[in-house]
Amino acid sequence: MSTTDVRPTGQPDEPEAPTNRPPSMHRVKMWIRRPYARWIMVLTVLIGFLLMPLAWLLLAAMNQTGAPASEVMKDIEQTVFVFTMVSIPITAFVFAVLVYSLLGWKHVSGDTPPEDESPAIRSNTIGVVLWTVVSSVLAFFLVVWGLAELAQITANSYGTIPADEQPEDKQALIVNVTGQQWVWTFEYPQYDGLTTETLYLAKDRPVYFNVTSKDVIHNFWAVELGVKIDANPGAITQTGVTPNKTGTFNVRCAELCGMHHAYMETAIQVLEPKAFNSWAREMGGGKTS
Amino acid sequence: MSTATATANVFGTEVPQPKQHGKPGGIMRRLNFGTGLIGGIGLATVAGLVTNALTPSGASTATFAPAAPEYVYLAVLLGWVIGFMAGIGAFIGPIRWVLGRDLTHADAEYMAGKDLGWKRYFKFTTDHKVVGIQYLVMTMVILGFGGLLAMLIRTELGVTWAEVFSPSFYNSLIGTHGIAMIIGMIIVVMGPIANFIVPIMIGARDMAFPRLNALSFWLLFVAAICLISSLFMGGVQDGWSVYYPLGAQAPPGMLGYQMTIIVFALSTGVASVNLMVTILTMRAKGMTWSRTPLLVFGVFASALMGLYAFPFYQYSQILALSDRIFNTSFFDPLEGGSVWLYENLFWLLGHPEVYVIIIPSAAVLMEIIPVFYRKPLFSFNFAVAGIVGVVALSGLVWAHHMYMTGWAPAVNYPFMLSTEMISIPVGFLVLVVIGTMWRGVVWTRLPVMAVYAVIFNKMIGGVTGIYLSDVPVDQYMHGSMFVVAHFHYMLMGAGLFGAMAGVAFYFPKMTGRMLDERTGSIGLWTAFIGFQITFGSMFVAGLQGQPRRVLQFDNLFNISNWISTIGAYTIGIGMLIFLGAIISSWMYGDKASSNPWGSKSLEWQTPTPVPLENFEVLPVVTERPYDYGVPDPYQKELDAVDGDLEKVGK
Amino acid sequence: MKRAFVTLLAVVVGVAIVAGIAVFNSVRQAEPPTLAAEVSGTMDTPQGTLPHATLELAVYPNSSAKVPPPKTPSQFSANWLSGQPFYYPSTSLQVPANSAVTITFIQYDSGGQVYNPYFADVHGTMDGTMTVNGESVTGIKPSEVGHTFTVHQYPESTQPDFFLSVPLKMNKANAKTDKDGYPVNPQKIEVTFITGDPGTYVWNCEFPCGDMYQEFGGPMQTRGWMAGTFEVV
Amino acid sequence: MSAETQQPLYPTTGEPISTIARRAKAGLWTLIVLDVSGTLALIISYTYLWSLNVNDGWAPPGADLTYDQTNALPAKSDATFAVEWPFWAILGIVILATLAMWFGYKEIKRGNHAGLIIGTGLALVITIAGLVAQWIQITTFPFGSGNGAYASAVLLLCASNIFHFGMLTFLLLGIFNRARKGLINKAVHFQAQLMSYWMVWICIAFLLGAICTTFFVESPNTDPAIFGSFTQKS
Repeated sequence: MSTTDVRPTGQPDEPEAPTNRPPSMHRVKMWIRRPYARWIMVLTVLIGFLLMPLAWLLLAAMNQTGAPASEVMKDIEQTVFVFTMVSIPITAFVFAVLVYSLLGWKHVSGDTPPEDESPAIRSNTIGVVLWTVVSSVLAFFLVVWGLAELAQITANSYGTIPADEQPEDKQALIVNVTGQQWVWTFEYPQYDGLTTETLYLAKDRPVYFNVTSKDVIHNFWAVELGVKIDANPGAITQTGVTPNKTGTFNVRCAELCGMHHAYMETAIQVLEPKAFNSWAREMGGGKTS
Repeated sequence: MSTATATANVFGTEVPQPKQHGKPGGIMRRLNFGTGLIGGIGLATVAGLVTNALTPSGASTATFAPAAPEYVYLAVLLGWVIGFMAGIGAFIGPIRWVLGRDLTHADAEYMAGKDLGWKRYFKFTTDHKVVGIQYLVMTMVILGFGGLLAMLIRTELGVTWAEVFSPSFYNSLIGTHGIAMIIGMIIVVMGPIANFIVPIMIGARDMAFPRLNALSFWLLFVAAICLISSLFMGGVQDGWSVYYPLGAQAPPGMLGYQMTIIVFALSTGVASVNLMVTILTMRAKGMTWSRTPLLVFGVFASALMGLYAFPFYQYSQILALSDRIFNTSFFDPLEGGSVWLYENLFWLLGHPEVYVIIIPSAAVLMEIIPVFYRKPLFSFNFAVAGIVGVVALSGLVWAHHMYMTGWAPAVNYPFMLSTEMISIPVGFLVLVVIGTMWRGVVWTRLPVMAVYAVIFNKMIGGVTGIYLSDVPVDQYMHGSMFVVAHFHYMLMGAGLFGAMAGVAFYFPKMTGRMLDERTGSIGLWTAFIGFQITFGSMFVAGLQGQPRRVLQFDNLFNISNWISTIGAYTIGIGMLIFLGAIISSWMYGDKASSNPWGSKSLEWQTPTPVPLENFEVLPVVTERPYDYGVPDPYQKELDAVDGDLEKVGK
Repeated sequence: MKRAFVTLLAVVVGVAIVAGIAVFNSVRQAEPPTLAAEVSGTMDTPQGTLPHATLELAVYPNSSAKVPPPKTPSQFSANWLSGQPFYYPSTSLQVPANSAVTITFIQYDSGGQVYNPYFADVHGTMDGTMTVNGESVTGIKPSEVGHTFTVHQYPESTQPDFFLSVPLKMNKANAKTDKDGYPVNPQKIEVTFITGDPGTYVWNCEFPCGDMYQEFGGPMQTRGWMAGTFEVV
Repeated sequence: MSAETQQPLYPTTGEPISTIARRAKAGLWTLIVLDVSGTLALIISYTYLWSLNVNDGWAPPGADLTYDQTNALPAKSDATFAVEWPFWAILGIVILATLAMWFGYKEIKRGNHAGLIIGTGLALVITIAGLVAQWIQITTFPFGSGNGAYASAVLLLCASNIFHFGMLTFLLLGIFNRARKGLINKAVHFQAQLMSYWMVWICIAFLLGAICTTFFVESPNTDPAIFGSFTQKS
């Protein structure tokens, strides 16, 4: 449909309204009566619902190899879900306007510039204010949510304790992760320095990583546990997690580290605590310190 | 006191001239691209041979590498850069200044390429229109080169059952692709459109510093050659953000990268100075800031960010170079250097640079949309506010690339804040676009259709950017294919498609011919569809957990990578078609009138082809830009409506 | 018409360039020729009697009249890899699946301290040991490593994990050398391990024997020198 | 160029000199921003490494120098830190040159052409002297390029000083020569003015360097993470 058959009603496109302005609620009502306004709203809702499944599809993709295997990973996926939901309305609105401006409002073609017939709308206070408020509120929400989540994840993963301090949790397992071109090695100081090239963890037992590198920057990424931290030469970075699922998961290097970067992968075996201890013993790890 | 005897008639006024040394142009008459090549190759060869002779056989550098290739390659690069610039006459200007032989008007006109025909494109020509065209061609060459590498990368990733290339070569592919594309994208708007259009748009006769203008282009050319040469010396094997100490393990090709960046940053700095001064001091009479078109704002903002950001990048490479050659230890943790120092210096450029790319192409859209909707730009001040907001925040967000480096976990909180705040000014720009579309009658031509593609991509890029700006989510996404897909949506989907729209829009003014609409559209939309396929499935690969910059991966990721590769080939075809449209229209296109789009902006009021001095008499601006459209149809019934509205209200 | 033709030309030429460069490079970047272990008889192992294959590799500190340098992927890299150590005759290895494989290393290079003591021990061999010049050991001093032969995971979840790391003892710096500069009686290391189902893996040296930062550049990051592929077929 | 015309025209484009001057001044400010960013990059590097002291390598004792034989600049003694006063001496030289330049500029504003020539000539000579002094300093450091972050940072700061000196020499040569030829005169003196502004910034750049090399010497981080070995940390 075109703008010509629109019954002229209230005029929210005027920057400053005349003195004898009608009640604003009423103006909004009349504005909504305009066909294009309704159509865009309908389209927005429609597109919004079309986009909604994405929220689950994203998680489905993330969960293909057994994630979430820890609280941290749960938090991450929750955040992804919420952010998708939050960003759908505004995206849907923009897409709706794009679609409608192509199909709904008039369009002309031809080689010569057409006559001016569009309304000279230089601004629209209501629209601008509305947009600013909405986008600011959304951004503010994202920030607040993000900060809260970050604080929680930091708590779940021991955050960053000064290198020379013990983790508060004495039961916590300590693993010294060494990145080196192009093999990971994991040292268990509590099991008199037992070292492996596959990461073994105990279910529901907090683990605390001291990550460093012998040569270049690597990135220690325990995919399904949602743990990621750079392994920097000349520094020790710390993170931690509590696996809550037994099974085999992946460690990948997520920072380009030379020719065999792609091959710098290994497995995580999360065992039941008993199985873990017996494994450590038979590997010559001795008793738990 | 040199008493000026001769005078010259400059735009109607008799201007006393200094002494004319020889023919107009002096020695510049003999210098051109050819002499540049001779100088560059000659000096490079000499320097290389001398260094080779001076390096004792079997000598090794401080890091045990064979010394000869390192030093010889460095000498060759330096020889090439200096020799070429000398050969093409870049140093004549400063020398003349020292000698006190100022240019006469005749000299200046010769150097601006007056009556030189096609030759002026192969000289140190100062006319901004010539530089614009040179940039246009150079941009297409660089982007084509980067696209070629992209095709090779996708081939490797698509062939999941074997290694097509050796890992080292694959790594140098991704590194070179990255930096080539970044360079190409930085200049794709700031080069052709900003140089060619902006001076005319603000009613100036040329840039503020014409010789700097030529300098910036030829420096870029020299840098591009350095980059390509590095591929033959082992390439840039460490990604475009050459992190240290990995970069300290690279073969000599790294020298090529470092030289490229040092020279390119110089070129960008010079160009930024030139553009900013032009915009600040040379706007036509009456062109107040509120009457300045938005492209000018965009270009100014971009130049400003480039101005303060690029030196950090340049110095990070200078330090790295001295690490490599003099064995200093800025980025060498063994000897007290810090890897985080490099990351900070690098991203201090790295993030503003993203907006250096995005803002101009967004501003081009702001130029296009009003013309094709015959509607004033929606809320001009809001658009300006958006640009200003982005510039203001651009310098405060760099560490969001370093969430996972653990360099200072406490600062993740503020940087997360600033990063998510930047979505507000970017949102302003989106509002301005859709607000201008609102109730408009669209004239469906190629440039404005491209705008739809850009907005679509920008929304997706922006939303995925929100995930990445969030530290917890980044803990999963960082360094994965998701990031790659995200910034391709921003840089390519928003940046490059916007630039294509701009080229299509300004093509008639720049070349005097219309861009072939049908072929162009086919190319654009093919590329667009391929783009969605490629990076849509790359998002999936990233979510599944595929790290970036890997050439072999778990076959869990096979399907998404196959789809990606198919899409990538589609993009390649589409881009080639668009390129073909540009070339063919340039050769055989229909002649364009001086103002084919019926735009009211200043640059379209000049005749096509634009005369050397742009305007015989400098124009005076008396009205706001984008003065299109008719009064709002509702306006007339206003009072009546309000009248009975009141009754209804009771 | 002319325009359409030019466009078509651009597309064709573009595709041709891409394809040409891709083919050219994939040929130029080809791996060194495959070196397959030959099967000879059987061997009794904890997993029962398995076919037995043997493979012989040498590690040279540098090329010489006697030993040509490896054919490197890029003709240019000869410039900056000259005088670097390399595995000989090839780095693309191939061993039979589900069998006992014995690799014999002849180590001509000197050495020193390895960064990570983990790689001074033997990992992944049949009984966790190797034979150095006849005597069976489970590891050597971290300060006496010449090179290591470390096979590790290829990022495929569908193939069995495989990890093998063998430290190759260094030669004393003052060892007696022949006219090519190689020790007259080099270190002879022998390891036997059992391969599982077919799979593709990569291997590289974990001892810093290259150049540049941490001596891990140059040959360490070039296939055909100190790194390669390890195929179980 | 005649002094009696009120507003002389720029021969190349025929615009009044005041316009050209405005343009050049804007250009100078942007150039200063460019150079500030660059210098800041060096200052940041210095202070950042100083604060971190990675692997205890900020200023390792001269005895155990790594790779010192192959260094481009080998160490001369095993002193780890440079002497402080030369930095300030060189800063003083630059300030002198700047004062001379300002003197010349003020003189030509008053119309005293001889004063301009004296001022710029003096500035030129002093700058060349500074260049020599800087060269002597950089070649007589006790440490080589290979020992420690401190050595690297100081050497690069001095290198940037040399770069600045070289640029000053070139520019002052031009200014002096043009002053001699009368191309800089009472009516057209903006180049002298901009030169003085530029030299003020150069003084600040040198001052920043001198402050770093004087007040940030011993690293505050006395217990840095020891590279590679980390078992004792748990």
